Amino acid sequence: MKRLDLIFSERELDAIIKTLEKANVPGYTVMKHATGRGPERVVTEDMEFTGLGSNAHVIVFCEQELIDKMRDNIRDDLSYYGGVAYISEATPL
Amino acid sequence: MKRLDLIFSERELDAIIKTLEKANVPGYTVMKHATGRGPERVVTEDMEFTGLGSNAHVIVFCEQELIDKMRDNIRDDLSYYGGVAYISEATPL
Amino acid sequence: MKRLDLIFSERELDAIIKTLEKANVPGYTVMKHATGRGPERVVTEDMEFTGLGSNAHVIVFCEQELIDKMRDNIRDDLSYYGGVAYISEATPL
Amino acid sequence: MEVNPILQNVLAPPVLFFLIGAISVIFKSDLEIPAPLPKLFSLYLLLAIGFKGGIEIQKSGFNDQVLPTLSAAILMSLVIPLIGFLILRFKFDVFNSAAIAAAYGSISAVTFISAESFLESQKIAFDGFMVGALALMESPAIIVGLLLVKFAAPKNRPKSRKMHLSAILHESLLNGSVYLLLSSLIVGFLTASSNPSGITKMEPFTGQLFYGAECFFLLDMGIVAAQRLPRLKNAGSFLIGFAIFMPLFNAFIGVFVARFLSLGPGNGLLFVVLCASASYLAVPAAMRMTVPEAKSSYYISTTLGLTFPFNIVLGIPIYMSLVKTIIPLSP
Amino acid sequence: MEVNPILQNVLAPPVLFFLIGAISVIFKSDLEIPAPLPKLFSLYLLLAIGFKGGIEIQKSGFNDQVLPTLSAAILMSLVIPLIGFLILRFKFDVFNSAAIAAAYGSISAVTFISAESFLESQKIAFDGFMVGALALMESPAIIVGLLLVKFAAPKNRPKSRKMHLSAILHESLLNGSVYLLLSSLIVGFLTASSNPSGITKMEPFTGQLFYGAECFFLLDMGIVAAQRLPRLKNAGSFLIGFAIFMPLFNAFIGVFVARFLSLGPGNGLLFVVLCASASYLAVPAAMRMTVPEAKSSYYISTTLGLTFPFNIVLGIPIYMSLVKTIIPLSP
Amino acid sequence: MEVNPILQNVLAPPVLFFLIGAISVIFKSDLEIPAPLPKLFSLYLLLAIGFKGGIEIQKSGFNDQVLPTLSAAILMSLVIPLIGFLILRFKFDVFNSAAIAAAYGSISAVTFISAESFLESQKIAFDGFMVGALALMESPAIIVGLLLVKFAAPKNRPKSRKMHLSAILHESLLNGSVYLLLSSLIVGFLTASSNPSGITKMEPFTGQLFYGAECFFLLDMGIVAAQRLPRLKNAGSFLIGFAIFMPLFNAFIGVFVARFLSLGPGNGLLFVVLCASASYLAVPAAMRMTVPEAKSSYYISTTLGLTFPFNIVLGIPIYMSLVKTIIPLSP
Ligand SMILES: Nc1ncnc2c1ncn2[C@@H]1O[C@H](COP(=O)(O)O)[C@@H](O)[C@H]1O
Ligand SMILES: Nc1ncnc2c1ncn2[C@@H]1O[C@H](COP(=O)(O)O)[C@@H](O)[C@H]1O
Ligand SMILES: Nc1ncnc2c1ncn2[C@@H]1O[C@H](COP(=O)(O)O)[C@@H](O)[C@H]1O
Ligand code: NA
Ligand code: NA
Ligand code: NA
Repeated sequence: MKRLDLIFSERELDAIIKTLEKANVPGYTVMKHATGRGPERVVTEDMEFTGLGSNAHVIVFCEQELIDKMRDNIRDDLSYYGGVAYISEATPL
Repeated sequence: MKRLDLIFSERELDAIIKTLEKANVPGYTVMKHATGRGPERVVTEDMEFTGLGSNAHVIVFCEQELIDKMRDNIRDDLSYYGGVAYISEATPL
Repeated sequence: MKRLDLIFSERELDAIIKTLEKANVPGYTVMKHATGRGPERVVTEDMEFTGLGSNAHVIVFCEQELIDKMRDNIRDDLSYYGGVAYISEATPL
Repeated sequence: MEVNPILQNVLAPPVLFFLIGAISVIFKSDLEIPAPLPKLFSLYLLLAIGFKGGIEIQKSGFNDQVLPTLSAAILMSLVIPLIGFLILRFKFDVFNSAAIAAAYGSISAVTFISAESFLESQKIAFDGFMVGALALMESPAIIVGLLLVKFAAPKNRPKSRKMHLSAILHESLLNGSVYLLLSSLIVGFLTASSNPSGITKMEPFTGQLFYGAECFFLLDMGIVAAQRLPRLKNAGSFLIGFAIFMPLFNAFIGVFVARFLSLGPGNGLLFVVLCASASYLAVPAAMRMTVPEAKSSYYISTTLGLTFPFNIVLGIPIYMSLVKTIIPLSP
Repeated sequence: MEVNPILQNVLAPPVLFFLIGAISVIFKSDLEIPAPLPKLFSLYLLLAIGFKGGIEIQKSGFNDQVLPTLSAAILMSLVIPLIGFLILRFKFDVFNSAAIAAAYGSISAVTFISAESFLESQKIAFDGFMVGALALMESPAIIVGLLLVKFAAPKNRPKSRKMHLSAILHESLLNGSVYLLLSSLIVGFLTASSNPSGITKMEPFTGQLFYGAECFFLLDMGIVAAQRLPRLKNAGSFLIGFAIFMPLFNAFIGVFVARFLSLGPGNGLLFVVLCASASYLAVPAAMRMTVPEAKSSYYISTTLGLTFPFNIVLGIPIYMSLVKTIIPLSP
Repeated sequence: MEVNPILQNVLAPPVLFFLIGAISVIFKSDLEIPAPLPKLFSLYLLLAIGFKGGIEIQKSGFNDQVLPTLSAAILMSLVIPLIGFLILRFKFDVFNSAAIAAAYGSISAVTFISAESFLESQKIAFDGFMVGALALMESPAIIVGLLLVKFAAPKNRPKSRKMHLSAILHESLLNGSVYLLLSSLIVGFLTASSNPSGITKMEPFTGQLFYGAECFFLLDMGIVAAQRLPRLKNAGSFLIGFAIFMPLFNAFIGVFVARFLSLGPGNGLLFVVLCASASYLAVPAAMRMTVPEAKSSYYISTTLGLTFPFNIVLGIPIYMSLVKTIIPLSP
């Protein structure tokens, strides 16, 4: 089993969730209000009231093959607005 | 060292923390206000004001043996209200 | 590639970010409003309005060598105010 | 010449803000009221309704109508879930039927407020003790719902989670929104009895601010309702029909009970609205906790996505004409 | 003897709270207004401005000045971004130039409110329909900015993201803050036409509370502005100069247009302030979404970190004397 | 016949809402006021107290009593932590003793407000300049606490964290809640001097809304206090005793100082309450930052879980009778 961590602008959340659903992931978790810095931009808390949008952190536990299926779409989504995606190993309890 | 990720309805938080404390984990971290979708239900933001409760994400860094000790209790808690639990490797800095 | 998870009092956030920036990490993500318990103290939600400060959860995806560079500084920061730091494996998507 | 009451209802700020919220979702605006701001307004409204209700009850005292009306209110919130349960069992299992039925037996405080605002704009009088009916109708439906689960559910529920009477009472009376409404009512009552200057000092917060806060909250409710509505499609047409038919049916029973109680048109409308409205705060919270087998999207999407908007926009004026027809103005 | 108008402006609560916020950052106080509280106040202010504006427009009707003024306002919000774009292109690529220019063509509602407070403290009359100008000036600048990107941008933008006219209209009209302002204006208008008692009941919320809420929000804006300012250093002196020069330049054009429209000093100041102010809500949100190639720190740090404080503290009294000089008091 | 003053105090809305909050925890209701809503109310209360206090000080000017009272207030907040430290050292190390002692030397603004509400309900006059005493008593206790750590602590603290005087002053004066209170006081003062119309416009926000917001905040404080209380068990009976004894002891000293200052019963009570109350905002925040060796659960659970409820519910009326006994009504 794999764990996929996606961090990106919450403005892109709907698109990412669409991608996840299309790949039939068993589930996902969303945590909003994340801030941070990436290679391209700084995301600060005041971005919430200005409507710029802060980051969302999405966690998906799923099989490797699902990740392979989604890879291109996710990269597409993230390449345009920025964001990162990392995979690690995870075992169900 | 292991990392245990638990994601479940915040309504179950007290029960889970009890389970963790009973196993004498060295510590835990709780992040509330998570939303998401699982095999059984969708958790959205409006669940906060309706009192349904959104999800909590709990992280525990501990030894494998503690996890073995808690496994059944945690599975019990999660089986009733839903939620997921995953283990991965982690090394202290 | 590594994933570094830091959990500590948000009061220490500026110091930690300074440490990260000095090491030229490619980026980092901050999630505030985390609560929890560690070997030394309990952090609860009421700490937000009392000004005690709840915890911040910082995630950094970076190379091992950067982590080696930061190790001492981060340990310093965490030793004084408390907090935990764990490393795990991560592969870019 | 009488203006169309539905149009008149729709042109009041609370309903307009509700529609604005709903339309923003339909047109995919990114207007958003982030958590926990809706919670702030919902806590505020419960506190203020309770507080003002407590004052009114203390002021008006217990006249002839109070006791029969409150008893009838409790009765309705016991009977409606039973009827609802029987209907829902045609399509759903015990868990889902009990949870949905409980929601329709209980009440929606914001629907009640909207009916009060409607009455005020129509200059029709009503009594403060009706808030007592509101407060008393929240819990019984929860109790009935949980008892239905306890006795009708398959016997293979996990033992550790067996529903004891104490747990049922706990969920129905100490549920956050029930507790806040009831205790604020007591605070209002005690303040009115022993500390009248406290009322004056609370008035700007619980009184003057109320209407605006109601509008702001309804803006959010419009957003939530419109987001919920499409999810009802998965629930099927039976449930969609139920979400419209049940309030109308309950209103119909309610108006005859109101007539029997000789309520005036103002109290009558409020009574009918209590019967017709469905809970999206107290009941879902209690059911999620005690009946996790029921799909929360069923009971929350029906009440929030369909019944609530229906009542706010169309129901209240419809019930008003029902009341005017069935309850003779001079009995 | 006339007191220094800048000092007088600075000694009003809203500006004082703004300064307090800014000073807290400079002195590294840990004063913080956590999210989403600033959002609460910003939503509230937009709702209240719109609602009150709608009432005023309905009340005052459409006199001779309304249509020319609103047309001129829209024209200004179309022209200013074009001028800004030409200036910015000396230093920045198409994406950044268009995004920054759009921000300066659009408006800042809080700057507008501050100008109204200033006028009230100076006892200078102004008309409610100016809120209409405020509402109408938000979107056109966004449209111009996006059209500039559409036609002037290098042709290698990813296809899937091509900007269709519908997307442009969507971003400019259904942007959360534009939508809330416009629709609250409509609610205000409808309420004033058909339900005057609704106005009275909203007054404590949208009227009486307004000034205090403005102060609280400005406290946060002071914190945000002072946190943003240092980041402008990376943007370079060209942009820093632009953030001060552009509002002054726009004010200068604006005051002559106001004179041409024969606006009185009150409406004149508001018109000038609309031209001089820059958007940190609607435009940045729209640009982040549709022109991610532009660096958000450029357009948000200039407007929030420099132009906004400048306008609030120094700009408004400066524009007032400009208005008094250029617009003859009795035409 | 005089009604029992404790009962009368308890039957006021703020105390009732506090009790409701506490009871909800005892009965395990899931009533919750999620973060950051309590922060909103705490920021609001500090801003409003400061603003109103600044106006009062400007209005009343500096009469004979002001300077001696303010000086005595500062003195008390320097002396009390020293006494507390000596007592606490019997059981605790330097770090914990200093941190707890500082909390008891400083003040609780909400306790102060509650005393004001109590006086108003009893129709006993008091002066606006007492808010000055409130503001001035926050920082000195922090300074004393940090100096105690600096000079009495074991010498093996990490070098990088050595406490310089500048850091001590920074923590004591620029701490978020100290800063907001002090600066709002200045804003109030400046507004009253130069812009009286600003006061009228702020009044609905800082004045009329205050009592209700206080109630809402106390509802949350009741929840927090009742959640904190059980954790005191781990702290041991010495600390539990200290949390009740110390306010009484401080009140006792305070009432004699008040008598010496010839304060009337209203100002006298406020002075005593300032001495008796303990900080759960400014001091804990400062101590967490600068003395991480101290257990935050010690200083926050005593002040929030025991001293605060004690003062709010029982303390204020007890201190009132103390004041009435010790301070002769007509000196
Ligand atoms: N190396 C990293 N580690 C952790 N988070 C990152 C990293 N790089 C980027 N991020 C997150 O991804 C967001 C988007 O980055 P960007 O691609 O620069 O727009 C940032 O705001 C961070 O929250
Ligand atoms: N495969 C998954 N990956 C990430 N989060 C999940 C996954 N499945 C479930 N969750 C989370 O666990 C919660 C409970 O799921 P459920 O068991 O369907 O009630 C969901 O709301 C998600 O937040
Ligand atoms: N074993 C652990 N697993 C997860 N989080 C931890 C653990 N230990 C400590 N923490 C987090 O780190 C914070 C600081 O702990 P402490 O070092 O006790 O001050 C706690 O409040 C927890 O949120
Ligand atoms: Na009902
Ligand atoms: Na402009
Ligand atoms: Na004290």
